[in-house]
Amino acid sequence: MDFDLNDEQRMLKDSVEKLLGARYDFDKRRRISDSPEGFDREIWSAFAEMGLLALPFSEDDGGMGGGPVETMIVMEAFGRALVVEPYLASVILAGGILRRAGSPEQRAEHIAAIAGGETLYAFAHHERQARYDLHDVATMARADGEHYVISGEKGLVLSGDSADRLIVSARSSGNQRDEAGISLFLVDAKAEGVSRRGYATQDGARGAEVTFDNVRVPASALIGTRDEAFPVIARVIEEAIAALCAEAVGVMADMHEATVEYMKVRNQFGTHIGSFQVLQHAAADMFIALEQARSMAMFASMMVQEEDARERARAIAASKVQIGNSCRFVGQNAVQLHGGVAVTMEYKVAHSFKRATMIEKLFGDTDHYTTRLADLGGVIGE
Amino acid sequence: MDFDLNDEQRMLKDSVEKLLGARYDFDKRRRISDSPEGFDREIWSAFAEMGLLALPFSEDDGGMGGGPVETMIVMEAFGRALVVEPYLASVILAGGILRRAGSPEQRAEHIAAIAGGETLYAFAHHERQARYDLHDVATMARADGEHYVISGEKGLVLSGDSADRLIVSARSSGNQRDEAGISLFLVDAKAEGVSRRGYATQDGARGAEVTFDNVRVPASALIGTRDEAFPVIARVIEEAIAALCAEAVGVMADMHEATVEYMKVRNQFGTHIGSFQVLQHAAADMFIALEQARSMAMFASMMVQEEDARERARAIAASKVQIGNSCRFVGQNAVQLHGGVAVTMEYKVAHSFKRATMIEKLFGDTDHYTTRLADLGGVIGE
Amino acid sequence: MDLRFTEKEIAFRDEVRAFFRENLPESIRTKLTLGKHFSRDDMVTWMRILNAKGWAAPHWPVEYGGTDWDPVQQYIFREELLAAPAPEPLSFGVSMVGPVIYTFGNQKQKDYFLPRIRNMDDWWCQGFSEPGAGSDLASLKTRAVREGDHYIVNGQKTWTTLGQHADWIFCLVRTNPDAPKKQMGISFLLIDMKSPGVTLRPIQTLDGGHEVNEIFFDDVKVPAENLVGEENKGWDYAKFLLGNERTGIARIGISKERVRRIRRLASAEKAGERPLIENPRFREKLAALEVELKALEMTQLRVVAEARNRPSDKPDPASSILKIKGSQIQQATTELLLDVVGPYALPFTPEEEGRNEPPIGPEWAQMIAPNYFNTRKVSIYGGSNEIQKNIIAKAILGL
Amino acid sequence: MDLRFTEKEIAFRDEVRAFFRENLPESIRTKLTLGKHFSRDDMVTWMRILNAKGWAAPHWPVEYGGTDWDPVQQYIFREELLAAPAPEPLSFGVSMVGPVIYTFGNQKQKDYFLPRIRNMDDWWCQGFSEPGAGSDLASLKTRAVREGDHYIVNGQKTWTTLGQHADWIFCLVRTNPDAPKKQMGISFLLIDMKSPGVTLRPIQTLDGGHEVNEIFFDDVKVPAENLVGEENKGWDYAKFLLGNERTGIARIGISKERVRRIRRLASAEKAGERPLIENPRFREKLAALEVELKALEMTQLRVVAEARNRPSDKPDPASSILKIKGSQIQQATTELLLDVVGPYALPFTPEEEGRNEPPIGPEWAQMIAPNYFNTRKVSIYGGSNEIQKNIIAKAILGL
Repeated sequence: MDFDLNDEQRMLKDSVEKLLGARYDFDKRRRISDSPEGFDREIWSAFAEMGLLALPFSEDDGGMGGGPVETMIVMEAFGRALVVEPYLASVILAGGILRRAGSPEQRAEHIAAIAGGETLYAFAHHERQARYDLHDVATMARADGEHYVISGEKGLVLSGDSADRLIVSARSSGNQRDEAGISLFLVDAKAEGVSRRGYATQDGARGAEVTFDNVRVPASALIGTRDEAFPVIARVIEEAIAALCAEAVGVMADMHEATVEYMKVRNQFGTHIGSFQVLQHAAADMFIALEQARSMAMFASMMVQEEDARERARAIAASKVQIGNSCRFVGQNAVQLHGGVAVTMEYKVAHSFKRATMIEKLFGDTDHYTTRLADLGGVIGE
Repeated sequence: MDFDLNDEQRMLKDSVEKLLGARYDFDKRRRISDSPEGFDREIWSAFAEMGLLALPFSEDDGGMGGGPVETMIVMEAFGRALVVEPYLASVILAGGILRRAGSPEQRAEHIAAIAGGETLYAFAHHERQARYDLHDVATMARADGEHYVISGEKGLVLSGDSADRLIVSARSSGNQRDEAGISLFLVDAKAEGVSRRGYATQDGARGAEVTFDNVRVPASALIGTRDEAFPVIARVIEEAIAALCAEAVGVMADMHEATVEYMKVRNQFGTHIGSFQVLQHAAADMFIALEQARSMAMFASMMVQEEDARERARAIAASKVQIGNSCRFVGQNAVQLHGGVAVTMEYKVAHSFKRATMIEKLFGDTDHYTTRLADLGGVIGE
Repeated sequence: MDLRFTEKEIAFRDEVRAFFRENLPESIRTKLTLGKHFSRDDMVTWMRILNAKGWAAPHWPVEYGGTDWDPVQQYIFREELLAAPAPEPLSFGVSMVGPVIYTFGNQKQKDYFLPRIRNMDDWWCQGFSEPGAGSDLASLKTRAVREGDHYIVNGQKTWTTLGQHADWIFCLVRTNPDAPKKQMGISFLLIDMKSPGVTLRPIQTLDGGHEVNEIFFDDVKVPAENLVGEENKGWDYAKFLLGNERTGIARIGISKERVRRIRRLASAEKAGERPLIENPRFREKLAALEVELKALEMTQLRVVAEARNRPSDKPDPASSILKIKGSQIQQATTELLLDVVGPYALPFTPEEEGRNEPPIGPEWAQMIAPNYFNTRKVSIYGGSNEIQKNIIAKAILGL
Repeated sequence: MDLRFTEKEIAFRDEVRAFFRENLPESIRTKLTLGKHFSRDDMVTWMRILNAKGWAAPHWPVEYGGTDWDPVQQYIFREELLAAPAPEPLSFGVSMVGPVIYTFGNQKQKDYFLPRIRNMDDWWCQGFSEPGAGSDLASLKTRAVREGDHYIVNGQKTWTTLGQHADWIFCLVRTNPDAPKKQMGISFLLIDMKSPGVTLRPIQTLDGGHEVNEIFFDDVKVPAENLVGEENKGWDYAKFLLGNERTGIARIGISKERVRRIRRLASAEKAGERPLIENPRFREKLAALEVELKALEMTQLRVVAEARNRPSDKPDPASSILKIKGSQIQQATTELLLDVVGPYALPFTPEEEGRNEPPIGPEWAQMIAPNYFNTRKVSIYGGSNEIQKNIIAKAILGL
């Protein structure tokens, strides 16, 4: 057992933090978020140059061969800086699908494109009625000779408005809520029949509603085995959750530090508010919640590699519950301890609080995973 | 709307408090609780003389015609003093059954006996397997000519070891968990076939396991309509819960006052601990929990008279939930703020904490009533 | 002791409820139901409807256009209003400056301002908070220097709610910087927002809305006749005002309306194969919240009933319970709404008048996350919950 | 970074687990599983089994009979022990006075006491707390006056856990009442419990048990050679001792064992027609608690791993997290057990050796309420949770 970073990991951490420290302060982040595209292509290029976009891919696929710990390091730094660039969408989600299910040809072409940073990918999976059920897919893919014809609506496509290529889940057989019968397809975002409506998200990033109206793709657009995409989707969402947990730790750590700093300088009743014991204990409770979350983000990163699907599912569910609880507690208390200033857009903590809140909701909220963990028999084991 | 006590109610409150103040301090209560019978017959006589044992019965039955508010006043005072005498068992439970379902002859005989205080009654209903389900009755009553023959085991008979007469629920038809088919019988505690094993309870009162082995009672022992006792039992338990809510308020108010007083005199780090803001806020939070409980105890007392069974059930469930939550919060914090002394038997707060804990469990715990309230559609209404 | 409403009280409730049902414009009701902001015109329209009925400021003395309702009736009126849901009468006028004027102002001030407040001829805002002060209100720095028949005001106020609509602002200003205690030397001044030297800068709040502002005073000339009461006694009037503010701060009516809305929405929204309201975890969280809300309603009624026996200038310290629990429950209702909406909390659609495009996701989902974010303020403003617990510890528990 | 145990660590865990399985007397295991108290003989028996294996005090230096295990191994040993469940080696000896003696004591003290501690030839108890002091330990009043080659001790100690079994007590005593600070002028003294003038009064705790005592010293003659280290330096040794106490205070193994027990019992206990474990509310409460416990286990492992890089006399302030969360989780497990047992929490059956009657209700239900009551102490003793939060605020956050 070893919690220390190795030399390469420490270098990765340092260089990501240095880049963001130099080029991604709070003002810059606000400007990026308010820009029409909602992210910065120059920063994205810098990520590519640094190898971040190639990080989780195997060296055979032209990647850096990083594992969950490397992703954790990057995502935590992104969380601190509230990075809005489409890393989760393009590298973790779409990249994850390709990495796990893509054919050698698909991997050769698309992983290189993702890693290079010129082409953006997104994962069009979630549908309005599905709520948090990954297997609830109504979008249809009808086989038509050598082609598939895709029709349906995807509501929450993270970073979907700027994506050049979409990976779409669609039902090639079975009923709407069956796990079997789902397939994945690679679709050009500008293909005929694809229409998009981009939107800002509550936390300053971007999403899109994407409608597929008889979109015709060749059979070669199929990723992985027809009808058997569900395990791939579930696995990649688990990886995304582990990444989100790390991001959440960064968001919370930053909020907590900002709060403690604020308590040292903010004066009321003739003294700095950090001298009030009640506020000290609130800051201590936030610290505990943060450290418990950090522990579970590490646990998630460790267990996302576990091959036993049930053990892995327990660990991811437990991690998401802890992260969700900590996000809520740390976020709400950061706002409360800052007082009025934290409910304005001019203070970073407001933005961090919103991101923390949305992380709670992404890919299943605390209630959802508490129930799921109970169904799985808990995480302590025999 | 009027929250004030009328003159008679104020007199009742004053005289109960005066009696307990003079004759039921903490040392006395410990001695009473440690005595073989576990309660004090002289105090019981004093209650009878004051009319407390006749309080909830109609004037026609020789009672005082008091309502839920009068019961609330008495029970709150009992809670403050941690009274262990069998008021709940004899007056509220057994008395409630007789009051609601007894024939004129039964009422004439037994209500007078209860009110006089010479004869003690108990309600033998709960069985091991029933948990919190009032309709789960396995004890059998077999009709045999002009008689019934009762067999079965009752586990938690409050104050059952000293009772002279028992009111027993038994199944005269149907299956173990049917609401229909339950009947009530009056049984002499010394009748052939009745065996008892008395025990102390965690909170310093008494209970008994009672076994009925082919106990033969005449048809005249039947209380109310055969097979139709369930609504009576449910209604009387609702009254008992309303009474317990009031008792809980007394227990909590006493714990809270003791804690605040202790904080004023206990010195640590060169000052009284009540000067520490964190402990001040804990005491404030206890106060809020206490006042919320007091509000719901009043609500329970008001609504226990409501004739709409569903509205009544919602109100009682909601009140028990609030009382349970407040009992736990106030009790745990009273112990924490007292520190070490509160985990010894020498401080009253330890005994109050134990009573508060047991009130949480009696007649259904917080979880049970939260689920029930959800099933009933909540308490806010349309 | 009888905790039920009397028949007279029930009749009153029915009258109020019927009036709101018949007279509240549907467009305003819909906005509130969806958690949206109402416009200046909406507020003026509604205040004039109430004023025509004589209900714009029911808690004022009858001689100033109020009613003779007792505390229970006042409570019923207010809760029915919130549950309608209808906009609360703009508190800066009817609940804050109005009572200060009729209690401490001179006859001329009463005659001029009070009818205009009731009819919303003037929109008032509050100039108490300053950037450096926060909960420590008395440390304010805005200066007013007497020059002949005017004061010259310099300084800055912040968190001025809806100041962008305001005609007038009532301010605490420091008139004697040498007073021995910071609470002394403060005066209560009424300032016309159109005065030269008054500028307003909007503050964008975290929900994306524009509700609060900073206000700057740069050599603003204020006629001395706009001083309320005595110079340097302003802190007393402010305490009086803040005491009034705590009444009804529990906002039980709003929370009840939200609980009903949660139940309605969760009955329609599916989680898996079944409506969310049938999910045990969700429904039990809702039931548990309802218990706390019902308990608070009873506590509020106790405080209201007790108010009959209390001098009206001595606020009940138990009202701190109402503030603490009331804000916690308001916040909890927005959290449960967030649970209902689930992943569709994510899209952010700014509120724009006259927007034609349909929203992303369901219409009812639009404002849920912004409402959650924005409601964090209720445990901060009006004396933070930490301050309220200090009050309980000191004023009630004697610690 | 690799958070999994290495193969070597897994092999070690298996070795420890197998040893406990094979060597822990079944009667002791059963008592612990039922939440009952074990006897003096049980403890002595178990300590001698461990000592024979060389595991009575594994964290001691090898030269004093300890092991060379690293912090991870120490952690594994301890957690396996708690999860067995086996009695913890009596901490007053091996975790408290033992390390003080081998760190600050003289050779004669080491030679005499250390082997006897390991083999439980002496039962030790702790004389720190006094009635007036509580969390403010340094305000202690027990006096020791040097007279020739003896000290004369007068005063009172309290909360002396299992003092009724003790052969020796280690005490903080005031040797210089005129020292400028209360922390100065305190000495660390070892006192034979059989000395004339030592009397013990049991304190009955709220669970009905007898676990703690008051101890009175009335002109007790203590040989000066029983002074540890220097006179008036006792506070330093106490701080050292209390820092050690915080290690492993999370008691994760106990909580894990209880969680498994809860799941087992709730699978057998019916609520309505179905096992309690199928009740959504119950099972989700259990799942939520498991999450906190798992997180704490990971946090504990982080602190343990960090300890490899830390000087052993500088306890990690993050260990305050372990104390706070660990005690909260221990308490939560007893609350869930209370939920499992339901109404059968009510009967009180005092523990008596050799009782023949069957208990009231199920055997497993007997100790559940007493355990719940008694476990309230864990957030009070060893530095209350409030004190721990002060430590976090000051030592970690710099507030």
